[in-house]
Amino acid sequence: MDQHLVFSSFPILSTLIFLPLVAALIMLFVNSERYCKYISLCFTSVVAVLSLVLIVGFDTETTKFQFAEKAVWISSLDINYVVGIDGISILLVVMTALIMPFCILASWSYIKLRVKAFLICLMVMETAMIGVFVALDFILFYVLWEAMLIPMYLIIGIWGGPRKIYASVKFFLYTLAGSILLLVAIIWLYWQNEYSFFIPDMMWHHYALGSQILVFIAFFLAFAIKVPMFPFHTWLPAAHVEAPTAGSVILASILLKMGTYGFLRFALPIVPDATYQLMPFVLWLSIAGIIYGGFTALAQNDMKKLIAYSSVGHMGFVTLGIFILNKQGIEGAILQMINHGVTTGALFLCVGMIYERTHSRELSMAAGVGKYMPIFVTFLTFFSLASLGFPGTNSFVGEFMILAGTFQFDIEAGRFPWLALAAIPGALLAAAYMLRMLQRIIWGGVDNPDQSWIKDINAREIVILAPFLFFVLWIGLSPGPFLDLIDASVTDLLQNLTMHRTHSLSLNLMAPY
Amino acid sequence: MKQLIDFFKDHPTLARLIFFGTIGGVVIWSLTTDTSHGHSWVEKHIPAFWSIFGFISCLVLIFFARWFSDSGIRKGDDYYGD
Amino acid sequence: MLLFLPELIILISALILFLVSLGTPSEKTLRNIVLCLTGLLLLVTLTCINNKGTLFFAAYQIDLYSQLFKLLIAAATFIVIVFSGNTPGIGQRIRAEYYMFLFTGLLGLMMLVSSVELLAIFISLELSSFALYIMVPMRQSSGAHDYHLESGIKYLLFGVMATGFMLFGMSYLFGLTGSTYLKDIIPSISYLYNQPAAVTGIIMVMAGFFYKLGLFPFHFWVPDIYEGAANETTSFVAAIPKLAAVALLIRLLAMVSVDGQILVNLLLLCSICSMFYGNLSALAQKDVKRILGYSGISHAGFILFGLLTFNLEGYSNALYYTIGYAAMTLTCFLTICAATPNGNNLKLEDLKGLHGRSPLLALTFALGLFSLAGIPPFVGFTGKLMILINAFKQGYVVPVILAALNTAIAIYYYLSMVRLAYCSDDSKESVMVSDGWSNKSLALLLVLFIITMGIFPTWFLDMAATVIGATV
Amino acid sequence: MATDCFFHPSLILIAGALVLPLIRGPFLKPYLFLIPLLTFGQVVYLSFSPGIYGQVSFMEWSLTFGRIDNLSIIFSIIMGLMAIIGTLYGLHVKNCWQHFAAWFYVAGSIGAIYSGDYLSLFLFWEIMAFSSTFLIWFNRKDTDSQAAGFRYLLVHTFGGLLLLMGFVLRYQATGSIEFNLLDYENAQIYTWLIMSGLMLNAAVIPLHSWLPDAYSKATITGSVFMCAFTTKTAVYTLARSCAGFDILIYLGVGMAVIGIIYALLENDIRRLLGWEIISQVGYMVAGVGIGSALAINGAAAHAFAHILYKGLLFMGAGAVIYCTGRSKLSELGGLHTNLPIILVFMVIGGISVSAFPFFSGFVSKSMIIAASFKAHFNSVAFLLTMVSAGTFLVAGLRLPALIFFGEQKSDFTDALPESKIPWNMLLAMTIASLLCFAIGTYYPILYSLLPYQDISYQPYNQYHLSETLQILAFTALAFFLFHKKLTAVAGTYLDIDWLYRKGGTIFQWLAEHPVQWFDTLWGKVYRVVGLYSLMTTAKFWSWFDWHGIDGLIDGSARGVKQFGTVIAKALQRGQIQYTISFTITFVALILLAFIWL
Repeated sequence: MDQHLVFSSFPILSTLIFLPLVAALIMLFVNSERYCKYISLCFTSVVAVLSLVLIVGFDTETTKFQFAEKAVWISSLDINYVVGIDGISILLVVMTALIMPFCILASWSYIKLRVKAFLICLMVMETAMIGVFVALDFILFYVLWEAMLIPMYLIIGIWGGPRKIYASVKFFLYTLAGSILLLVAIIWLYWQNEYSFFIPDMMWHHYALGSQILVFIAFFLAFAIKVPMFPFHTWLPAAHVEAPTAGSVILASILLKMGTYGFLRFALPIVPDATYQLMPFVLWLSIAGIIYGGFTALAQNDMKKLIAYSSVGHMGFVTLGIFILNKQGIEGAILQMINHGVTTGALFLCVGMIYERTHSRELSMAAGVGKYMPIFVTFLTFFSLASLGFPGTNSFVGEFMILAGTFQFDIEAGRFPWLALAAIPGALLAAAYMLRMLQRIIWGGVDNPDQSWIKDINAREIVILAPFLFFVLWIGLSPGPFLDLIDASVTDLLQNLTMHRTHSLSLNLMAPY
Repeated sequence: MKQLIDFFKDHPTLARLIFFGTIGGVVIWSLTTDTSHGHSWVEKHIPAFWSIFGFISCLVLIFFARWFSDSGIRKGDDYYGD
Repeated sequence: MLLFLPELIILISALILFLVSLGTPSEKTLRNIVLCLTGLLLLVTLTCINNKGTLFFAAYQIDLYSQLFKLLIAAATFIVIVFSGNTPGIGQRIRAEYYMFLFTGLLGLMMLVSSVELLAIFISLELSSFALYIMVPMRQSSGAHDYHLESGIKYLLFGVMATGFMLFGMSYLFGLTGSTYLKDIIPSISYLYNQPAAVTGIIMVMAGFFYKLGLFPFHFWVPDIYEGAANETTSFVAAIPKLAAVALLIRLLAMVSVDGQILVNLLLLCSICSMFYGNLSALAQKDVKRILGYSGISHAGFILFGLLTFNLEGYSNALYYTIGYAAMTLTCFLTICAATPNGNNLKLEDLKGLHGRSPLLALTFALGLFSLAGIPPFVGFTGKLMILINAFKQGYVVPVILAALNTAIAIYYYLSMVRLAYCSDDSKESVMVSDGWSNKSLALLLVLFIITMGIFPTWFLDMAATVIGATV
Repeated sequence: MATDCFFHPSLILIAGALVLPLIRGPFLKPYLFLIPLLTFGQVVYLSFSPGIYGQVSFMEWSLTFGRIDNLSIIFSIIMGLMAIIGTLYGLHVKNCWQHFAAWFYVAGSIGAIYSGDYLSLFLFWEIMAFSSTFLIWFNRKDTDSQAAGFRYLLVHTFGGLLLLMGFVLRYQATGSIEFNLLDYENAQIYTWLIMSGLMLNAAVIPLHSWLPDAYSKATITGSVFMCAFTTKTAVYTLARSCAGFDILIYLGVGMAVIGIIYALLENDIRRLLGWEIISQVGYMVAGVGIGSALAINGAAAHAFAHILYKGLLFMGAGAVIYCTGRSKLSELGGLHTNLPIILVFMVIGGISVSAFPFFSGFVSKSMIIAASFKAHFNSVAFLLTMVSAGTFLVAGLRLPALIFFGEQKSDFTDALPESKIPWNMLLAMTIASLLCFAIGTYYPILYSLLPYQDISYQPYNQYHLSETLQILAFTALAFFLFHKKLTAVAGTYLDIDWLYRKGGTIFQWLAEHPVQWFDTLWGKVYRVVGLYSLMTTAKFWSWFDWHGIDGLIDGSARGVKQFGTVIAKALQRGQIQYTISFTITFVALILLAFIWL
């Protein structure tokens, strides 16, 4: 086990995981809602700052898991508390840590009822989310993966919109149903690997192709629902629309990434042959998702729904990038995961700000607020352009890398680049629905509702949005530093993938399962 | 200068005399020139070749230009409709 | 004498309560007496935990295994007594008698876990059953429903039928092996697997325990009795007899080894059917107790599934799961009892807005339900995980997948209860919730227990393994 | 004399131009004088130390901003000189933006001459095009100047695009952006593209017609700048990259002939001079086409001389227009009494261009003709000689005759007297005249600057003098005999620009009628088919999402629930007789299953 890990002298990952939990415990005994807000803000900020230590101390040369920690958990089953990060997870961990303080700030005045409980839910969420990205023991992963559902369920169910019950139950059932088979797959892998749940141990084994395909299907159901990939996406619009702003941001920015993270971390290394076998289906589903998401987003009048469907399209790009299995594609996909987190998170924050003022998410109600909210629409414009992949913004870099990778994939396979061409209408549709929304919000039509009473965003809200804009432009103009972090791990992943593919195919293609 | 021009204007015969005298002088001088430096056969063998050439050139240019102008190339002043 | 001390205490308690029932004790006096007696019982079982020995011509075995179960039974009873408060579901007049029968039933269950001989098993089982037959209809009639009498009859008839099966099976076993002692039966029966009579005998003996545990196909009484009996009685029935039944089932399953593949398959079928039956039927229910009844059926299926691996790990997992199940069920019933101070049944819509009326109870209820649903990091998840892992090791791939599917189905009705407790704000009639300090602290204790057991299962598993290893 | 520290003279002009708007009052004129002088000084200073300077690497390319060799030295010096004269001529102009544009224009020209690669060449090329456009636009007096400016800009943008395409293609093919002699033997499409781009600026036929059009519309001072820089810079670039391209000889001769024919007809002074530029540049282009050392020397020398005398002529013409407000020959005439000094300058310019002995044209033009004889292009030589006769006919005789002699065709009472002409204009013309004379007389000044120093050429020999004098004399004779044929007739003379001027109206008609119709139709189609169907498709998928996919999933969930209800209802009837019977049935089934299995 230890050959995969680089231990650190200070248990920084555990600190990141458990600090929010400590905050939640402290808040249990604090009665003042105001103090609760400050406590949670304070703790999440500390976590955010601490997460930057990971970036500073990250070794971009090694492909091992860094900042690792290990402790025995359930000895009889060899379940351990093992955590560590590599190039694939580091950006996600840092993004999670950085976004949380803004979620709390965004809820500062949005949440009026039972603030303390809300904040506790957020804290528990943070623990689980960071934990999912750093867990190296499959049971630990699964526990945190599922445990996340409860606070998220409560966030949507208690503080959500009018159809919150439907949305929250749907969210819960959908994602849980997806992951049930994941558990079976985990146990199967445990059984196959001499009773070890250690994730790196499970990778690059030459399981029989038939079993690999079954495991892949289990993985796929769990992760595709989480991503969400077409046609497993219908929980997303419901959940997004009803969730409070912070919930939407967490859903869009972090929870969706867990699906794609799962593909990268588990599906590719553990069942490489099945990945190669089933790759075409996943790719075409991704394409379908890109186009389908674009079309449905275009038809929405509810801003949150629009952004939710756009997420389906954007995440389609990410899965496309992952499953073309080349370097550009995967690096683009990882970058796009971050990009989507930043831009879509910011867009949800923007919609939340409108909602706080007009108490409606309808486009028609928000039509023409640009006149009264110039600062706000400036931000909104940037984020919308970023979302549609305008050159110079972060999504452009990611989508470009993915499309370039797709072209390369087609060309290397020696055929006409159908796949890449098929993805392009999605990019056009993205421009269509984003600009449609932007046009409505900024100018509206002739029959705009009277909005002269609306005030532009205040300093707190600017403080929330500005860092997002900073990252939009930073990644858009100079993605190099981000790519450096992930490069070694992705290269290693692909090397292993090609190496183990040839072996196992020749050995196991005929093996019965 | 003005006076000089007016003087010649008043004495056109004198002006003409000087003009043709100069031309005659140039032609006569040309007959004395060594044409062996000429580039082509015509220069070497036709006396006062460049005089003839110059005169014919001018005629060609002038009449071609006139013909060209009258052939329809000349349009009204506001042809392009200022 | 010391070996029999816990049972003796119960006997004495029952006598005391009989004497009390002759007078007209005040509500408070009676409650204090009962609390004292149960507390005493708990203490005594705790001190007797290391007793070892046999009684009644070796028909009654006292070892760590039995003492542990006795401790669990005593603890669960204590919890039920505490949270049932002044038992509003039972008429003031007959409350003392009710407690007397409760202790009698308890005596039967305590004896059951120690019995290693067929007749002793039969007697203790009947003792516990008869007490419960009487307890079920002892509900205070409130006019709104008269199910309690009907369900009492149902319980009785059903129990009699199950007992009939069991007696029949016992006679088979005795006929085949010539002994009523388990320690004699088990070695001799292993040569007789090809004889239908032996298998029939085993199955029929097990029927009695299936009945106690509420396993398919002896489960039909469960929802009706859960719904019909008083909340306190249901809490008792839901948790405590199951502990005893599992204890005996583990002893009995030693009769069935893996060699009896057909028998195993049949049991597996029962277990899977229980899960599906329980979970699917629960989807359609409106009464919380009834839902929990159905959920109990499916959980019983899970416990059996754990037992069917026939190894030490499987038994200890099943034991772990049973303890966890008892804790989770009690957590839920605590909420039910607290939320119905008038002793009525709890309808689903009564849960509306619970989080506003009593945040702590709502949280307890939600966590208990999530745990039952098998969401990490609670004991329900860990227990299921252990059982599934172990089953996988035995190669039960398809049953594992079916069990996993069941988890997904079950989520819905658990979640719908949480949903009502949390997500609906409007509660038309707000029933008062009695959350005194005892309930609050008990709730916290149970939640902590569920979480601790879920996150740190090692100690519990080791203990279960040690205990069972010493016996089987 | 090493110049380790290369300072680009264009930077002086650009910096000077940028500071210019801040300069006010009494400092303005000295400043206007100082900057071109500094530039010229820097150019001369650099010419002492040829070499490659100012190499900058930009992305993957290495740019060269300072290639100083024999060819670029002569051109840069005359550009610097002309900058001084031109600025001096325009010193009285109040609008500082004119100077601003002019200086940028000159900076572009010098920059282009110094560039050693296509990328920086293109940069300066475009600076020239854009800044010179402003010199046309600043002419507020002529209403057509705006349109002319746009035409000029469009044509030059087109030329720039040709050049850009050319060198990009060349970069793709060869991987080099070096600006050097192109390979004529293996000419590729990019060779022709580059050549066409350069030719457009040199006003080579058929890409010439922008020149008379634009130069006649520019401001008075602007046209003085324009006549010098664009075409001569282009000649330099052609000499650099297309020397020895045969096709240029024929194009050059064609330019010379057509230019002079139009000049013979033209009515507008500056258009006439513009046509004459085309004619004269034709010599240079032909020289470049011949490509021999003598021919290149000739082209360079002629460019040098040409800038001066043509500048002088434009300055003179500008002075006439300045005073009279008229630019049509048909409206002028008999001005020798009003503007005698201008007459002198114009005549000096005219006889310079006509290659009178002792004037600058004589020492430069003959070099090209001699080169063509030497290269055995005899017909070329004869045609060029013929054009030289025509040049005298036009610039030496027709132009002065029609402006200064004959009848006064208009009333000039409102015209400014000569004394009102600003001193700086006169000074500039004086300097230019003196230089014309100086070069013609002390020709070694010019010859020492020529690119190929090992070629000796002696213009002043008896034969050449006699030849020139004969031609001039008989040209004068012909003019004397046929001057009636050369009177100015008011009118517009059609040219290639008809294609895009008249063609423009056709295009506009096309745009207004069929295209607009199509556009409207397309708009409708877009709205109906595109937008409507797009939104309908979108709405359909949205509907499908809720009712199809979501319905399926919710439906399956509901189905499971329904199934549960059925089970509960069927089996869990709550009646003891049924339940017991069910139990027994199940037990029996299990036992039977066991027995049968």
